[in-house]
Amino acid sequence: ADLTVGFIYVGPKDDFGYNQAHAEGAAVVKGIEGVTIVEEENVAETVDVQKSMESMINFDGASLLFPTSFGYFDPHILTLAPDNPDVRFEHCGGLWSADKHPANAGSYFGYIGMGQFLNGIAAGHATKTKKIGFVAAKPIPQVLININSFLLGARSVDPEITCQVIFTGEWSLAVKEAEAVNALADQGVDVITCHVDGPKVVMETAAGRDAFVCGYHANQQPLAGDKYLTGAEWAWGNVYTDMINKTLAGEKIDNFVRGGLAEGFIKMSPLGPAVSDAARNQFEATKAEILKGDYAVIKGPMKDNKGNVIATEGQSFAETDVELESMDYLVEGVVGSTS
Amino acid sequence: MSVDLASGAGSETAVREWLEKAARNAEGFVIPVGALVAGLAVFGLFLLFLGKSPFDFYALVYKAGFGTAFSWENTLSRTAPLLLAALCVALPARLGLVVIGGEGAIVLGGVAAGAFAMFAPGLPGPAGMAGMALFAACAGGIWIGLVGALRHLRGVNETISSLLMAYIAIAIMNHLVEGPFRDPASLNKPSTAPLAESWRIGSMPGFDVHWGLAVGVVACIVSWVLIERTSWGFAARIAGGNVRAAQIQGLPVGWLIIGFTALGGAFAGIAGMIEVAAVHGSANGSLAAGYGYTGILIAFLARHNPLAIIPVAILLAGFEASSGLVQRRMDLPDATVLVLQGFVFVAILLSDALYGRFKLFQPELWRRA
Amino acid sequence: MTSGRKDKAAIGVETVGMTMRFGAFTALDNVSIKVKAGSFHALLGENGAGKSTLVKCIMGFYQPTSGQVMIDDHEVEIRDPKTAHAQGLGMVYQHFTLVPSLTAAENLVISRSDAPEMIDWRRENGKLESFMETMPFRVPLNQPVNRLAAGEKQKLELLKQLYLGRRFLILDEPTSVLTPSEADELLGMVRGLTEAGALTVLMISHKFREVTAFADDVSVLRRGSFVGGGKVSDLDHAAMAAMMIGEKELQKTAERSGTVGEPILTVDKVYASDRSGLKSIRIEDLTIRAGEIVGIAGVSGNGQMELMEILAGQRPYSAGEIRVENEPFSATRAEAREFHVRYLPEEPLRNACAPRMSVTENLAFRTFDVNDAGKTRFWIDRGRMGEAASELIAAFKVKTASPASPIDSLSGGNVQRAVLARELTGEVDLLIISNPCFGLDFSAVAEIRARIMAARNAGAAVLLISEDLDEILELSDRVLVMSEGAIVYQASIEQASVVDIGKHMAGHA
Amino acid sequence: MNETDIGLWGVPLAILGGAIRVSTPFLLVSVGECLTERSGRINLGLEGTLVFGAMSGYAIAYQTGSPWLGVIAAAIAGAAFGLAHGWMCKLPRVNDIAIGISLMILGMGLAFFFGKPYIQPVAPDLPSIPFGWWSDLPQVQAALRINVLFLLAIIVAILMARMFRSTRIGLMVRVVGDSTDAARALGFHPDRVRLYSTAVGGALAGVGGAYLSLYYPGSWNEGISSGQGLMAVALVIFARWNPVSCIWAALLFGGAGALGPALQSIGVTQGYYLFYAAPYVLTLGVLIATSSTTRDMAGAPGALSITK
Ligand SMILES: Nc1ncnc2c1ncn2[C@@H]1O[C@H](COP(=O)(O)OP(=O)(O)OP(=O)(O)O)[C@@H](O)[C@H]1O
Ligand SMILES: Nc1ncnc2c1ncn2[C@@H]1O[C@H](COP(=O)(O)OP(=O)(O)OP(=O)(O)O)[C@@H](O)[C@H]1O
Ligand SMILES: [Mg+2]
Ligand SMILES: [Mg+2]
Repeated sequence: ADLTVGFIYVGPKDDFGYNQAHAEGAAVVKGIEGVTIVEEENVAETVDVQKSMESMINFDGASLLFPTSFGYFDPHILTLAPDNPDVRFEHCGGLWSADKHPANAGSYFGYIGMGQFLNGIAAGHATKTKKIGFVAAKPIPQVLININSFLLGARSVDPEITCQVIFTGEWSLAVKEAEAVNALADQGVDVITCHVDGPKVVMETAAGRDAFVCGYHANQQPLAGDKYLTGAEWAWGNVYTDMINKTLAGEKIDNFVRGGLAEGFIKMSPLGPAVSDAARNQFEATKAEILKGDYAVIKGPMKDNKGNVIATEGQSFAETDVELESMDYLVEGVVGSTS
Repeated sequence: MSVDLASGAGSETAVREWLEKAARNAEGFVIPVGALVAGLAVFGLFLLFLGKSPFDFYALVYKAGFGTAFSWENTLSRTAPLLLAALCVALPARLGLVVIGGEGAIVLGGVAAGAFAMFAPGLPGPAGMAGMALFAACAGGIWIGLVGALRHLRGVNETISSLLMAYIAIAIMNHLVEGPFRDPASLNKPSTAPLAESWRIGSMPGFDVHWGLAVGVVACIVSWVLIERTSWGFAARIAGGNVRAAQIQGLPVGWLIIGFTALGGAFAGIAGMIEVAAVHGSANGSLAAGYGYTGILIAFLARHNPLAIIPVAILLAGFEASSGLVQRRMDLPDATVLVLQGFVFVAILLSDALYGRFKLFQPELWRRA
Repeated sequence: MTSGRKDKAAIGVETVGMTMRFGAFTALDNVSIKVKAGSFHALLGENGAGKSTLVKCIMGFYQPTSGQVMIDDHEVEIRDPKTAHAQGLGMVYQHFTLVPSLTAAENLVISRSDAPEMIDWRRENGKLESFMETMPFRVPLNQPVNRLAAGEKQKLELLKQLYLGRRFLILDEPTSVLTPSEADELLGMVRGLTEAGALTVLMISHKFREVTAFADDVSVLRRGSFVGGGKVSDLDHAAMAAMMIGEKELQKTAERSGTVGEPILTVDKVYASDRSGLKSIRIEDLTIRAGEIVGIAGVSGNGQMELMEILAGQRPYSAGEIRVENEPFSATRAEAREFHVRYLPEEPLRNACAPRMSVTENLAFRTFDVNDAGKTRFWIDRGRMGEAASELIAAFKVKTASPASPIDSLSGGNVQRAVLARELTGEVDLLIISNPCFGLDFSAVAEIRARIMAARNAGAAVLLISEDLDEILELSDRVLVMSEGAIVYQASIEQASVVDIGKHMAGHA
Repeated sequence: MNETDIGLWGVPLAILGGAIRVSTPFLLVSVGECLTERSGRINLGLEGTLVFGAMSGYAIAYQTGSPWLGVIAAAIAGAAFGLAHGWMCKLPRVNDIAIGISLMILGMGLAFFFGKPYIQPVAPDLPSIPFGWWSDLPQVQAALRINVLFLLAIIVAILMARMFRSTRIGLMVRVVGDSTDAARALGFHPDRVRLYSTAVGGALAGVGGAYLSLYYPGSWNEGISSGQGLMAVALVIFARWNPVSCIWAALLFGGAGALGPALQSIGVTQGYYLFYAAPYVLTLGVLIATSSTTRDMAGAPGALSITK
């Protein structure tokens, strides 16, 4: 049974970031016997993506689609799925729910907040000014969870640490990202990470300002050299291999797939030379904890940075908690606001 | 040029008249089409040079853009917003204004439609659609009308002000959909509240292209009639031809400028509303998809003739529709279609230089024949 | 200045069998004229006779279809204007060729073919000053040319040619924008240079008075052919006119008739600023009655253009009131239609036409939005537009290849006719005119003046702004002089004295 | 670590540093376009030229290991686009605005097409001069780490202003830009002058692109330009066709662009989209304040299609 699988990316496949992570995953599954991979990059979250998906279905006979950008889900996948019952739409990052969404659509995502937590630990040890920084695109849950995890990781080293966040407003905006890094560095921030589609500019600019960096999406060590502490990377190859093998075997893919470090959905970049032994020990120990599962970063007592209680004493939100996927706060210690 | 040859075949003068008329009309058709072919040929050489087969390439472009029913649906779906975006350039151009900020009107039109849905939910479908269209047209119309007003009242160059205002409009749109107008349920893609199903614009019967296409075509026809057949359009052409002459004729130049810019902006605003109601289902950042900028090119290629906008927009949309297949089948980057467009547009615009160069098209030749 | 002839002597120029075709149209047909070294030669001809074409061939702007230019009896090939300049040929054009945004000094320096790569302005200004010392008149050197009045620009054009050391100068209607005394001064000076043997002049002119007063010889073109010429002293005005127009009959200026009626236009204490924003326009009191022509004389650049713009609603004014037939008037289309107000601005192609629109469409500017009953209409009627245009083209003898041609392909005179045709049909109560005959030949001038007079006799109030004093004296019932943005002199035509007018125009009264 | 904590002072400093960092491409493009427009042409395609310059500069710098060769390559590529624009626009009836827009598409298309293999590699950066050596504050040092191209752009702008005033070539460009007929009457070749002016304008835009990819932000990707080329064309009108004013316009625009990130870095994050619109709002405001209907637009080249 031959299977044609389509991948659609919102930006270039080699952006050192979000799209590259997915494209690397697609490259892994290219080798599977009987599977044809078709790819399209730079597809906007408009009617474009609907037509790209239809085109893959009509012209290439694709029956499994991975439209990878957040914005592809609602309304684009939701428009097409009912009309193409024989095609499986697997979307990255969405919140598929059985009562609202078609059965031939599904969503998968990884608990990369854990990776940012580990980044935070490395950052907490590396910072001298006790100020770390985060360059973010937009204040959406997936970003907020990363920012919060990054700070909480650092605070697990030293509760004095604060994290300054700058929103650029766009997923890919090179000059503004560079300006954000410079503004952070001017404020004395000395460890920086980010959540934008292509972290290349942030990494290079931050390293140029002599700040340490933590990677995101993919391994950016070649961009920052010794300044690279570690990074939270996607490991989509595992996820895609699994889903495709299931399809080939005629099994059903779960509609709602989640996984973290333990499940091999995400991984950490190798620690850089600047990471101290103390940091390394705490990093590895925490990683081991996380690998056991059900690790909670948000746990009481905890307030957001406006003083509202987000978790009472004893309350904790494990990584698997779906509630986290609608996060709308920044925790205490993050300088910035969600709007 | 659908003249019945048979009826005049008997008399020689009829043939001559026909030839004369054909010659008069053919130039404006043959030259751009010839240029299109030339542009395609040049791009073919470019591909050959890169070791790719131009024949495969054009076969794919044809297949993906125009070859099947799905291809036409693909092309025409992309055409819809472009028609209205191009009018936002073509209408002010009749007054001699170069407005390049239609994108701003599109995004604000979309936001206005989304906002209307937020503030007046529960209206029946048709009323909802009409309300959204009205809001969107007002938002776009006021925005670009402001460009015209600044031009008229303060002498602010409309090209630069419209460009600046497009950036400002996008910032406002982002601010609103991620701030005050955000539906809290829209998690990772901040948007306004989703439209009720009855407010959504659906497909035309038997054809998976939404009604926005029909709206765009009608808007082009209405614009053409307005410019060519009404006294307002005539007055606008005078003002576009020479402001001083229009002023000395007592024509309300200011109102014409404001009116035509506002009308162009209203069309662009409706394009935004259609994107919301037919494609996205709510207003969000994806409204800034660059249709406004593509519209500039279309309007210039169509020489600001609203009817010519229709085929030009279809051609352009067809190219874009083929982008994916070309990427997948020929292992060419997605930018290939951008390069193709560049070559073709340059060729078509260059062909302006050829008008009047060919004896074949001079009616006198055929009169004497 | 690369020519071998380094001496400062005038040169003679001759055209031999010059023929120029534009497509099927023959603009020049085997024209041979001879301009002797050191002479002042006049070239006459009706509008479109081919004068400009001939001199453009001499200057290398056009390559003649056949024919030859001889300089001092040597054949020379003039490929482009540069070659002509190198031979010492220069031209002052009917339209200004100065660069508007450059200062006078910059215009002068850049026009030199040996302009230095690096310009040392201190040195150049010094040299320019000393050159100006030797000239009979001067212009401000450090003002951008677009701030200069038309008269000053024309002087600068001439100064430029002299500064460039030209020894054969073509003047294409050089005095159209000058006052008579300025013209006399200028031409007198030019004549002096020819008499001194330093300069040869070929002047295109429609003014017989100037030809008689200053020229030695004359050549006449008609429809592209040379039809005669000779020594000016041997020819009188009638003979020259006969050569120019052939058998045609001249339109006579109509007699004055009718009586002066009610005030039509009153301008009361209207103040505005001028185009540069530096000076102000102050019209204290201006009244024009039905059946009279009020002429406003003045050197250009003294606010006449702005007055026209104020009356036409193109320039806002800060105070005062304009009334027509005793109603407030703000020059809207509806008001202009109701009160039958018509405008004839100067340079009609620039001010009253849409150059790229067709003659038919331009002729319809005033009426496209009304139907036969005078009610406004929304839909335009292209059929009626075409018919009306054909009638007007025939009635006013507008020469055009086709009514569908763009109006900018017409000659200046025919554009003027087309605009007159548009504005003078129907009932006219108030006619506001500026320089209606600028650059037109005398038969066209006579025809246009007759039409203006006819409008007056039919009871129209006419405001005539003109830089041509002869025109004002010929047409007006009352003469006003404008200077420095205000009306400084007023007299009925019987009482007006040319001396007083001149003094007030010159600004020292 | 308090000695490096400058708190609120970070904002003006970030604006200063941002103005210098961000303004350079605006400055290079607008000074080049200033020359082009002064000659009577408008080249709206500079966005495409800029992007192609960024790509070609990056590619050559990567291939050769020398960022300077990259800058030269970008200049040559930009000049080629300028020549193409200039050559096409001299054909009769060809519209310079429309050609500009289609060349923008072509330039971006070619840059993306040939630029794919260079998104990943890391090319050497252009060097900068540490004018902040006198200060102990790393922030000041960073703000005053000034790239050579910025200085070059300032020098070019000043020289160009001088050229317009007191060289034959400068006057010739102004003549051609003011009145085609007058230029012909003076024996100049307007098309040729415009061709070269457009080529030089294109070359400067190409260098502006190289600044983006080789210095700041210093990498090549398809989103490297966020409309700098288009905005720079607008800034020329804003600067009233005066090269020296282009410097102020570009600095103002760049500085205003740094406001948003700087304010967020000190915790002012509410409504950040609106801060990001600051450069556009500011430019528009100044434009409205300085325009007038009754006065002529000072400095507008008479032969420029867009101001007619
Ligand atoms: N470039 C051209 N193309 C076509 N016809 C032309 C061109 N230039 C001149 N003509 C024709 O040649 C004829 C002579 O024109 P020319 O300008 O020489 O007249 P003129 O004697 O200078 O008239 P005027 O007194 O009005 O200045 C005109 O009738 C005109 O139609
Ligand atoms: N593009 C064109 N196509 C055809 N004919 C043209 C074109 N441009 C100019 N002409 C002709 O060239 C002639 C010269 O134009 P110009 O404006 O100098 O008129 P003119 O000779 O000065 O006539 P007038 O004295 O009536 O103003 C005109 O008669 C006009 O018909
Ligand atoms: Mg003439
Ligand atoms: Mg004339």
